[in-house]
Amino acid sequence: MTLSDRDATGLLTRPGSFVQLVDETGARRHDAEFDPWVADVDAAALGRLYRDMVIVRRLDAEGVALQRQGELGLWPPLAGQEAAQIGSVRALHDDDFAFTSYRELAVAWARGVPPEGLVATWRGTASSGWDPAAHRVAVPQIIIGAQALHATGYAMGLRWDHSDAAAIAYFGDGATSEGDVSEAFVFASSFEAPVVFFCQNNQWAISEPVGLQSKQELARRADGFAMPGIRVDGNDVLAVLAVTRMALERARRGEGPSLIEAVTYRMGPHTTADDPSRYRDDTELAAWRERDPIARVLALLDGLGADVAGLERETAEAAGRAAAELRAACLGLTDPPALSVFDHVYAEPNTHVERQRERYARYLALFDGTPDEASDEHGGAR
Amino acid sequence: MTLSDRDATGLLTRPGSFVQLVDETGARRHDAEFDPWVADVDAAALGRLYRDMVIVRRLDAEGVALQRQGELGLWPPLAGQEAAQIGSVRALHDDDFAFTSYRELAVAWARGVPPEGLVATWRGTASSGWDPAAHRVAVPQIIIGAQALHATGYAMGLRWDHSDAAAIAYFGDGATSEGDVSEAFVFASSFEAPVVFFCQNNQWAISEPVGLQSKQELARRADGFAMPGIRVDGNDVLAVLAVTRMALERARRGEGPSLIEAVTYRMGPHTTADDPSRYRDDTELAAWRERDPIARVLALLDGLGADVAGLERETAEAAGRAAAELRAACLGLTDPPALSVFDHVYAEPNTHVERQRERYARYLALFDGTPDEASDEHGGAR
Amino acid sequence: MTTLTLGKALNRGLRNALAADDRVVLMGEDIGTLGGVFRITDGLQAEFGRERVVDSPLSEAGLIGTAVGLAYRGFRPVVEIQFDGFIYPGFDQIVAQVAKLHYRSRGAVKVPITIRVPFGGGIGAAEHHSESPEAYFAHTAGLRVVVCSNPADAHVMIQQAIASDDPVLFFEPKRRYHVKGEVDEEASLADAKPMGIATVVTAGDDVTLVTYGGLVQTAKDAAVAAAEDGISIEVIDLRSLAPVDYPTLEASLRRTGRLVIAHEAGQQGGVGAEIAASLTERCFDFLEHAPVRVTGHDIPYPPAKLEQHHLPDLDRILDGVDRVLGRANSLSEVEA
Amino acid sequence: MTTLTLGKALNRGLRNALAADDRVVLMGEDIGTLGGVFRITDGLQAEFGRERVVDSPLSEAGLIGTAVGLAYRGFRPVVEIQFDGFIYPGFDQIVAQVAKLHYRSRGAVKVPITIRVPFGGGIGAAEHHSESPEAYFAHTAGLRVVVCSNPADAHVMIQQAIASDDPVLFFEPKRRYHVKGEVDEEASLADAKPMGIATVVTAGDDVTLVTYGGLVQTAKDAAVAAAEDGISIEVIDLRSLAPVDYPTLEASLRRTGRLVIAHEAGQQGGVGAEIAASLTERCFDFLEHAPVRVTGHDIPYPPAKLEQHHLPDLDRILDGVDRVLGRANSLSEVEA
Ligand SMILES: Cc1ncc(C[n+]2csc(CCOP(=O)(O)OP(=O)(O)O)c2C)c(N)n1
Ligand SMILES: Cc1ncc(C[n+]2csc(CCOP(=O)(O)OP(=O)(O)O)c2C)c(N)n1
Ligand SMILES: [Mg+2]
Ligand SMILES: [Mg+2]
Repeated sequence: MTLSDRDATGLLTRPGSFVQLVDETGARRHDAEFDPWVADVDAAALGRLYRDMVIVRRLDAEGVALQRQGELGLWPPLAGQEAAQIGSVRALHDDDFAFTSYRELAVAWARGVPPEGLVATWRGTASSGWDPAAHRVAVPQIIIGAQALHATGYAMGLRWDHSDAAAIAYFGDGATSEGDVSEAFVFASSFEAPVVFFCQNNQWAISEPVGLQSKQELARRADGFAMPGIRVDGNDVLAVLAVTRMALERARRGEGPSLIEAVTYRMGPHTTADDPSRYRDDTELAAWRERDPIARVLALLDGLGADVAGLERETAEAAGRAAAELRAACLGLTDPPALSVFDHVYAEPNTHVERQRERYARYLALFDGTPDEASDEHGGAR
Repeated sequence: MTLSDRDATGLLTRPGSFVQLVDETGARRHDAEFDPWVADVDAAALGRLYRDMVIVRRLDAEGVALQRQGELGLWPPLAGQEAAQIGSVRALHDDDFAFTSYRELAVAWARGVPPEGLVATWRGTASSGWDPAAHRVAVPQIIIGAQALHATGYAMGLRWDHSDAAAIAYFGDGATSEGDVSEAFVFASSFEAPVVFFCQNNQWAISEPVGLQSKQELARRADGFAMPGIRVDGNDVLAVLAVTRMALERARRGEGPSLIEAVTYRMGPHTTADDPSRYRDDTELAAWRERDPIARVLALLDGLGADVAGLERETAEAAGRAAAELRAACLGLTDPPALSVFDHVYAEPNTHVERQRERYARYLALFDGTPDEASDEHGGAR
Repeated sequence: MTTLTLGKALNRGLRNALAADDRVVLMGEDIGTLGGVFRITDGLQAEFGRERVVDSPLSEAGLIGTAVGLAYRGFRPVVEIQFDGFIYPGFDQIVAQVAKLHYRSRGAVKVPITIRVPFGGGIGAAEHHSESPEAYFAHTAGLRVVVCSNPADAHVMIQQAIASDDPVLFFEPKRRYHVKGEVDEEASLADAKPMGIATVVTAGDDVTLVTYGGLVQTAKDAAVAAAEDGISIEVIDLRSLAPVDYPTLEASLRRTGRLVIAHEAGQQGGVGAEIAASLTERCFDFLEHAPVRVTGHDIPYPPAKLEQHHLPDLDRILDGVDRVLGRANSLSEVEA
Repeated sequence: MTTLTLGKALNRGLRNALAADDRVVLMGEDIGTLGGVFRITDGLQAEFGRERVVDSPLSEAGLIGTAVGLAYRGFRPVVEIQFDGFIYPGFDQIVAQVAKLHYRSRGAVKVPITIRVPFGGGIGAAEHHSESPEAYFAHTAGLRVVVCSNPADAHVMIQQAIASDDPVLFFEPKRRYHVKGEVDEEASLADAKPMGIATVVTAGDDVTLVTYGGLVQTAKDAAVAAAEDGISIEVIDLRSLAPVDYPTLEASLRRTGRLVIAHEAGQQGGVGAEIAASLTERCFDFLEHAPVRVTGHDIPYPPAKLEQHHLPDLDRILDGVDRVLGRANSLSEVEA
């Protein structure tokens, strides 16, 4: 079976020239340019990156399970992309702001979003799981590519505010075809906005291989927009950390945007509603399993003489606890009150919505004499 | 006065490295790569290119005059861009198809659009001046960048039809910021569509200097979309002819799209409604006058020993005749019949539009007993 | 007659269209190998090849804009928009190009583009996956807007839309994709009822209940429920939103004098507003009560667990019927 | 009181907004050095600098999308769309992002974005320069839609729109930019009439004539003309299209029993449809005649020389008044 042979260019699926600091076997590859950016990452720090990745992988598996059990409506797995997401989010400063798509579970988690926040939208109890200002992570974006412009606008504001924070925009390989992403490049470049465009090239946009979106390495898109573009092994958490730090520092120094292409792989389906066996070969998956982002960090730590067994044990426990918390939080999310559908349509009083709310309350009252529950301005997941 | 200092990058307004076959003084510069593409262009052919440019400049001036005299509602002058437009349109085969913006008077004219067609839309008597199929030029596009996608779609169709024709999309420097143009690059590249993207970088998008749209040479946008990009002296008709021929041949050979950036200058206002003194210096204009696209061809011909005086005389007469024809055609365009507002809304019968037409006819009949003129399915300019 | 789901009926209709005219091309995201996220194009790429059933890059403006170029070249592109909420990036190309090109070119360029849009809610989906954007297009001169509600119609109407020389926005009620019905696959298109004509799906005398898409079945159920109360509802499936088949609606309303219009889209400026206003103009002297609209609220589509409080359902439609009949209803005190 | 054109009144209003709140930023194509193609932002970049009055790259989605990001950062962006017909490339960002973000974030993110749109015809312009797209936005939950019609309102309403924590589509009747009127520049915003309230601009008893933007003056002229015929028209300037100020409209219609609505946009699904339907619901027992709509035809905007056959004018409005009064009119035979 040769699925999608025409479009999946070898160039893009067979990782070649990219920044790599830890190879598939866990060997440390030295790189004069990028080593300094992770000079502070000792074994303990590596252990924390490992721990992050294991926990988000476990949370992701729990999300899939909850969906399979009917507790969530949908789940977009991140499995395979742990290094890309953890490496980049751990490069952020606290006051940096992330604009993500729907798949960046690890980003939200690492920014401290509580478990119920991670599942509320997939459970369908709320339109968003957290207050963006509290975690410096925007409401996740489903409209492909739209958030690239939001990150750019936010970064323009950072510049006008003389802030030394930066913004980061996460999007996929497929998203690079949407006009919004190119327009974000234009605006960011023109206004020298402190924004890092972080493209997770996970090889697939649902059933479409990246070769259908681009016959060229995505990082090379940057040059034409007067930005540096960097291609990094997205399954190497250390390399991702290094390049993201570098790009963020560039942004902070007022030198403008850059584009990172993290070459990685979506190990699971697009979402739990997807069936990848319809469009891709098992052999491809098998090849990418060899490049697992977590295994290689463990191998590296082993080589460094760390207590790998202890780390594995402790991490597995932490991951198990996190998963249990996620499950409990999920099951604890009850349906929001009926009239909360009218909350927050507008920030200011609005005669039209108020009239509809009042009428719908009367309608509900036909059934039980009172609206089912009082409206809650802060309705939804709590 | 230093207008627009921040945004007008020297890189882009001071022409540097680009393909040039005839310099500002009219000297022929030899170029091993591009000379072969114009090996057939002898003095007679050069004379025809010269003639084309003089005529369209004269037609353009007549358009401006007609607008100033109240005969046209608006006119977007092409002055300064004659070489870019003539050099490229003369590279087309008869069955190639051009998709233009509003400024490509020379393209429409060179493709045989009759004088009334060139002015009808600006006079406001018709929504379009010609039948696209008859001249292989689409209805000119005002929505910036939209036509790049149309050209791409047309070219995808050419490929699927195994045709050896190509499409060309004309757009400006400002247009490169619109998502549609980047999306056109994506589709063209992905489908290896035989389309040439011809960007006239005339340095300005109304009052905005090209540096606001891009900090990078526009031709370099191509590489990130897996296309070749070529920067050409847009005021050198021979160089433009050469690069466009090369790009078209590439397309015909099935090797896909390419991007040409023709570096040129809009000598006049954006349109007759614009006042460029509000945003640009006379010195800039003066510098570009030195690079006039027409003068240098005459100088080259002179150097080749052609009868320049005779050519000038004959051409001036031809241009005068063309201008007179344009004026006569313009003044001959009468207002279309009232009920023709309802023509062609749909290709098939439509009850709703028919009802509105009938009712409006009754309304008109209130005034003079009958609708003012019979509806004309082919209404408008004739 | 074959029993097919609505989704399969569309698939067969598309297949017929591809087979009948080699200028028909299908384009969309994931429509090839995958057969579309709803499998509406399942198997068609395998049968007709990659140049007739085209997986496109991820860009809706790109999809529609290239379809315009293909129309210039004489193709009849059928574009799939993956979900209702993803049509907006293509809005400019639809409104400024697709809708206007025939007019702008004074009839020289035909634009036989069909834009298929799975639409509406009721499937517990995430945001942007349950929108009802049809009113935007019904307000756009130059477009035709049709909506199928059952397998038989879906099968015929998709072929009619593709055969039409006008651009057609073709809405498919995604929550009905899996519902089965009888389809006459042999029937000739030439004899079929034109897609612009509405269908009286349940005859009745007391109230005219007009709807389309996913709510047609709900309206039929409402008619059955009302009948038990002795109320006779005539249910009309609009099928075409632009133009609307007013003769059929008028004939009904002149008899019943009472109009209820239901749709999932918000009320403000929804299709129901136009129909209420137009039928009031046309039938004023026959009206016993102001037309009543039963619609989604004017809110962004709510999270899945709240959608049942947004979407009109059988009870809400019956409440609307009570209102138009002056029977006790949710607004009795308010409107008394 | 100062005498200002509508355009200048907007300019002064924008200036006040920039001076009052340093989170207000103006963004648009050509709004800086040039002062906008209509000069509405004339002089503001010189006064407030390039980071408060921002010339943007040529991209409407970019403009609006970056405005959303700026709102996340606490700015109050005011975006100029150069002409009505160029708003569609930004439609997705408006409908899917601007309109929904406050709801989606459960009130956490305010979106105080004002989108200024010079709109409408009557200036003999080329295609795409005379559109009336307001109904698209009035149908979009989460947006407020307002329209100014005179210098005094323009001056106050633009400041109110910018001060509003909701996103506002602010329509400016471009053919009225040069018309002068009295503006009280000293008046406090706090005391000003809210932008959501309609204005009775001419009192009358026989017919309620509702309109907005460029047609308000035409409606006033129609009232004067009708008065000579002994017909007393009450002209209401809607000002806000979403939400609509129904109390003011109802009060008038209950007295007159006859409603005419006029707008330049097409009839099908235009704002007039919603108002006709809603007022029929609210005032059915008071209506002497079906509401009459006098609108642009449902056609793409025609070439300049034909626009007078598209746009409602004084005579067409008076014909509508005759219809609603049952006097001899263009449709007398048809509707008899
Ligand atoms: C504007 C828009 N069009 C289509 C979709 C449907 N869709 C959801 S995810 C997806 C693929 C995205 O691929 P990519 O950008 O590579 O991100 P990934 O899912 O691989 O993380 C598509 C087409 C959408 N959400 N938004
Ligand atoms: C979508 C859209 N936005 C804005 C405009 C208004 N507009 C007309 S021409 C123009 C500048 C175009 O510049 P460029 O692409 O460089 O072409 P040029 O006019 O220089 O030939 C602008 C902003 C438009 N026509 N369409
Ligand atoms: Mg992907
Ligand atoms: Mg330009």
